[in-house]
Amino acid sequence: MSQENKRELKIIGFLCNWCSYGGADTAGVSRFKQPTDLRIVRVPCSGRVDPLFVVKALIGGADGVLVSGCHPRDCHYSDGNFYARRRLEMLKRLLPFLGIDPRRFRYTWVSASEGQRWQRVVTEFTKLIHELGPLHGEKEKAFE
Amino acid sequence: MRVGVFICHCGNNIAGTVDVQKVAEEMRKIPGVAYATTYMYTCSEPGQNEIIEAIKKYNLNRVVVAACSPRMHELTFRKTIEKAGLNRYFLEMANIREHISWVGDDRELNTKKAIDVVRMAIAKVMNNKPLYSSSFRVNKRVLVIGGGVAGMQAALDCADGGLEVVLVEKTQSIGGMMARLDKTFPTIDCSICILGPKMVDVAQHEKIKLYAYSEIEDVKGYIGNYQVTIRKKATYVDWKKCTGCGLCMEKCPSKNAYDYFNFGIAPTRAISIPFPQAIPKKAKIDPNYCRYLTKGKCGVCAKICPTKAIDYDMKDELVVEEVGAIIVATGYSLMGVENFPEYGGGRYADVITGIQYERILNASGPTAGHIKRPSDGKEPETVVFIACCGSRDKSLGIPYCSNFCCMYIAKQAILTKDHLPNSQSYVFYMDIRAPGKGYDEFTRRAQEEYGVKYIRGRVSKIYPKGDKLIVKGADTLLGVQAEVEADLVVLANAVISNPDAAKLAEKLRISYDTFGFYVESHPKLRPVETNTSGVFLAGACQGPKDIPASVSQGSAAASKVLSLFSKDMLESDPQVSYVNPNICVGCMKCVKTCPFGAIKEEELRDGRKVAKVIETVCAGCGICTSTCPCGAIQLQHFTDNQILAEVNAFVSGK
Amino acid sequence: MNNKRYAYYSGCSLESTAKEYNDSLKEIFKVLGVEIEEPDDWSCCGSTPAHTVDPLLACALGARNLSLIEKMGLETVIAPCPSCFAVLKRAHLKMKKDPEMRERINELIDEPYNLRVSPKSALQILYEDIPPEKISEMAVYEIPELKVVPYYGCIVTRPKEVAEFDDPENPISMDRILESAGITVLDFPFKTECCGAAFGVVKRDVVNKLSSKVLSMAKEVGANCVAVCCPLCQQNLDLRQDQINSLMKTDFKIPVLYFSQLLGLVFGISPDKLGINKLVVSAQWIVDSLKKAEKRGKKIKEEPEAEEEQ
Amino acid sequence: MNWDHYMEKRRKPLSEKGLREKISQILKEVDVVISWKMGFDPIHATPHFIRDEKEIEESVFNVFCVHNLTTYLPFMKEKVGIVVKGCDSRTLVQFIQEGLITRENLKIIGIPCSGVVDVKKIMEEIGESPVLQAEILDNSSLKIRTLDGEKFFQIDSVLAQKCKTCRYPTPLIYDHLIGEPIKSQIGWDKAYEDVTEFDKKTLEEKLSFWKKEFEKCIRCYACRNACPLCVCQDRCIAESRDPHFVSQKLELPEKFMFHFIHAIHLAGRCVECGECERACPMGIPVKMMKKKINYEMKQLFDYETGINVDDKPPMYTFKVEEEKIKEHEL
Repeated sequence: MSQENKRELKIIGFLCNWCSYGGADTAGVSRFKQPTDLRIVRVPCSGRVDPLFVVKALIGGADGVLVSGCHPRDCHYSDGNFYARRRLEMLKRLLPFLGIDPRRFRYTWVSASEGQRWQRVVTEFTKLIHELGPLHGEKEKAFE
Repeated sequence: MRVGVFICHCGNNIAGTVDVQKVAEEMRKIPGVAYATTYMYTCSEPGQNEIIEAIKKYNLNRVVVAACSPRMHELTFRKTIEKAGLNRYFLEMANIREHISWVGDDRELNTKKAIDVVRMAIAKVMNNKPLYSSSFRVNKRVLVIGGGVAGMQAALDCADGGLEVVLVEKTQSIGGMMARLDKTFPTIDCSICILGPKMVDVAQHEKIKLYAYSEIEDVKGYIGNYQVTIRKKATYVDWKKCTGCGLCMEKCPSKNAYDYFNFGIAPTRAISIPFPQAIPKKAKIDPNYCRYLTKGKCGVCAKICPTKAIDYDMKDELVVEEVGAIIVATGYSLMGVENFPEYGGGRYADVITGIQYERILNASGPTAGHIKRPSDGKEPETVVFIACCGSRDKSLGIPYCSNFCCMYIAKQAILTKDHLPNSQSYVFYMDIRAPGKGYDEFTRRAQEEYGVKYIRGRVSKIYPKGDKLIVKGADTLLGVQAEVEADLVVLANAVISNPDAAKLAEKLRISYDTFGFYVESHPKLRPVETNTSGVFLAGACQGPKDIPASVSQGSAAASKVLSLFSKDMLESDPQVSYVNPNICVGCMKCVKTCPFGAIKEEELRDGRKVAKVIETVCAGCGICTSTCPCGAIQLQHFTDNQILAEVNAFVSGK
Repeated sequence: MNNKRYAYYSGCSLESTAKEYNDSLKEIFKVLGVEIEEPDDWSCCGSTPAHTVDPLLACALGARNLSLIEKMGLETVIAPCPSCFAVLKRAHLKMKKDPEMRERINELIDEPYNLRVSPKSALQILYEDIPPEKISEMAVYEIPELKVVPYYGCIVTRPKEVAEFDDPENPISMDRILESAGITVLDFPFKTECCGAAFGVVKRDVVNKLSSKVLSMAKEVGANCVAVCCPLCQQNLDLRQDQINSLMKTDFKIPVLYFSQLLGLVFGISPDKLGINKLVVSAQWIVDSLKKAEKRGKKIKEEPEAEEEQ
Repeated sequence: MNWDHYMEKRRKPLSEKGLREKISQILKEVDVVISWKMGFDPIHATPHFIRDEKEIEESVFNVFCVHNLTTYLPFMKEKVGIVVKGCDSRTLVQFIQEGLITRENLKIIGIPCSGVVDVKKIMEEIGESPVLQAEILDNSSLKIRTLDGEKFFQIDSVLAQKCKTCRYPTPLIYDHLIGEPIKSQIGWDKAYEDVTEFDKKTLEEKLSFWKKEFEKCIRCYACRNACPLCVCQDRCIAESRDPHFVSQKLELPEKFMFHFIHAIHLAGRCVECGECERACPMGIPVKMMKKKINYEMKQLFDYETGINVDDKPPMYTFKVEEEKIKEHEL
């Protein structure tokens, strides 16, 4: 790997404890290799993810934000991801209005057994963010 | 704020691809970090002691352990720092193994990532508050769903342990699959002879309340306090009056009802008692076949019933039971033959399934234990068994092994020889899986003592020729085509999950895999627990299992419940939501969105209305926190500030 | 289904050894009001050889013909020969599933193929697009003595993923079609057994062995005629029947007709038009035993009127 | 744009007499009636809390009655009577949806409204000099006399922005209606043209637009304080340390964050009364973001705020199968 493409972008992920965080663990246990850009924040449920966390991250310096929860109908708290789905969809549609590329934010569902799917999600999302390039310049951030 | 950071090598698991020393150095630079070190195995006893001593020596008041997944060891280290006198919630873990060292090869990048992740954990732990769990009463009653051998074992163990048990069975009688079997491997002892007494125990145990022919309608509540709604399905027979004399069954004119108990190997009556040892031994009317209920005239059973138990207007009935824990033992189903068109797909009467053959072998079955083939009642001379029908077959979406077919095939082949000394059995198999105690010896006996011919290879086709069935397959050991002229073919059809398994799982809020089997909390260390505390698993609902395994799981689940109920009070998880009444504006949006109805409106003395969380009901999902506009309601240990601290630590860090 | 036009890809066999399949199909299509149109300048589908040497070539050959048909503006192509059908369908699916493949293929052929054509076998058209009532209405003759076993061969319904039609192991489309034409069809366990296919050229004995099995099973179940839908099957069972008899010491005299020929006969189409005379094992007795069906004694129409929707 | 209804309205002017009679009638049933009265000068109206018969005389209704009086209602304990324009009534409906007020404690006088003026526009024209008198001539033009003399305005030319795309000139909920109902000819898409038009710009254009606008923001929170749907009032997370979503710095990121907070908290709740924009001293189009979200709420859940008291605000409910939301694959 050359120094060039070693340059990482800031990607943050909010994962629900029961499914997606477990899925990421499963991926680890199975040694499914992934790009290293992503940093994971563990939350109990995707329903806990306040759209403002995503906004805060994007404005604050992240180049991409990923939210992942249990598959609909399979939520450990029965309804959490249903609320998440509506709120995050709303946010995804608001972002471009403010001039933020909606592709920088993705929400998806990964179950605790889907290590492979997790690997795919991380790999593809990281690839996409690298294609979009940094949201914030080296010196000044997008919102300064 | 004095944070201590402990970075684990985990042997080479972490240190192999992460420069742990460098991580420690970086952490020492962070203001508030009083101590940072690395250790070979932090979870080991010396490793934990290291933490305890460091806490004392450097009087640390917050601890970050960078090691494996918190799903693995969070509890371990919480206890550790508690030993050192810190509140257990002053711990945060940074997952640098599953999420870093195991998924990235680039040492430099891994180390960079680890530094970020630990920094985030530090940022969070600095915002942690001490939490104290309150305790609540446990309702020491247990619900067991499913009256198969696993469920019965669980129910009996709990009841003998002094607990009140509510046992719900979907069908008319308890006993499950085992009640249908003739003999059991590897001892060839009569199945019902060993199960019957257990069934009677269940029926007679004063602590067990049995709901037969009932299903779970709805589950509310949480560990220690569940409210379960049970649907008692209409049997059209008043079981208080029915004596099980069976007169109705003899007289019923509708003779072609599908016999679920015998898997349709022979018809039964519209009103029936499934088998002689049925518990409860009560009659039930099948509304799809009853002439009175379909055509409106007949009423024979009503006329001849000595106790006037028949009630054609009976309706389903809902009852609510309150329990403190739930054991799920709903068992399995079998793949339909229509999935095997190459084997006739149900067109040939003499191609039957293993469980159907069990019924033929069974003395209380439709043939009274005489082996007669369905088509013409002839005694078969050649019987062919085909293993793995559907199992281990990706094309049918079943990659897994059905676990016990190899064994029951061997058993049935042996029994065939016992019943018909002149018969010859063949077994087409992929591999023989006989890992249990005395199992492999058993399959060998089938071959060596009973002369069962085992042919390693798949069967490609079955077609009728005269009154015989030609079984065409490959013998992969000899590398030739094999053709057997059979009188009877028995398919070991795949074990699948119950069709309604997913629906029940959603009611119980437990997770299930792609095949509909319920997922245990840890494949090795927590095999009967689920991720929903208070709900346990037993038997084949978790995956294909034979009788011994199911029974031991039944007992295991029971022991889990008993130890859970050994305390009168349970500690509630303090990671629940808390409303700051000074901030709450009483818009009650949280009340609207809480999936558990855990938030109530409360009026303060000054007349202000604010939200209030019922701690024992709150499950800790945090939907309320992301709903509350003014941040008045905060999910403890996952507060906005804790999460924001993590976010900032990463995004603002260079 | 009215005024629905189909493209018709006859393929090489139907131009030669299986001419009678071609003729009889066109005849019954006329009667059933199935309008067909042959693409100009169609080329070999590649058949078995192509995909054994070069998958890309095999796919390209199929794609070339499909793109021709696409240009004609027709969405369905009838490929009566199972081998052609399989090749066309495979090409279609491959390109559909794999965009890269699509690009590479489209580079090879002069006109790009945009996946707008769905290839179907003649069986599938008759089974899915023609209401059975229509068929029985047109069947104005009957052959009481006739007992047919339907022989599908190995690829018209297999593999499942490609054929996407009927049951791969126990197909029933031909059974139903013939039955609706008032023909007696017997249950046949060997519907999809291998006839030996192209081995007839290199390993005659193999074909003879395999084909004889099919024939003897036909006899076993009491059939006096075999209905087929594949030129190669027909060839192996019919043309080689004497070979089989001499090699296997049997005395089969079972006429092997294309299902389309049987339909043609009961539709009242003249045997010559159906190429009955081209069969090696004579089917004369079938022709002789044709008789007007009492129950539906209608006259045969030259031009079928518009039939009701299904 | 269709202006028919304004014309139609002008032909029959509203009788303030009728209004005052109604007020005195309901004053018997409630503790206080909220209406408008003339403010410090003739072109400024101001909220008017009537507890006594003799205060009724002052109450007015004219093109200067811009305030959405419902702002005061949530958490008001006493029985209230209130005068609302069509747009204001949507707030009431939204309040009831969210259970922020109880209908029983409320008496509503509805006024079909043909639009109010944007006082800022007039001020720009007449500058600083004090207004002595304002007169509405044949309901289509304004005569304003200041120390420096008279100025004439066509009402349409100084009409408030929101009135030009008003879809509900007649209150959707009321106990008494003063005057004839007015119909609006304006279709939904028309009302959201500004949003769809703006969305056509490139991401870069849009970002720099908002950067330019928010640059002006002084975080005075006037927009928030004027917003009738803002339930948090003085407990706004834009000012709190716990939770600490945003610092008090007056930099662009903080300003962006604040406006995101306001917009997202109003997701599926904003009734587009435009008070935020009217209150903004810096002339930032703060309503736009909320309108955009409303636009999406309609697309996603076919939901329009403040129309039907039985609706559920979309962010506080869900469907197991969401017809319009599809899984986002990469």
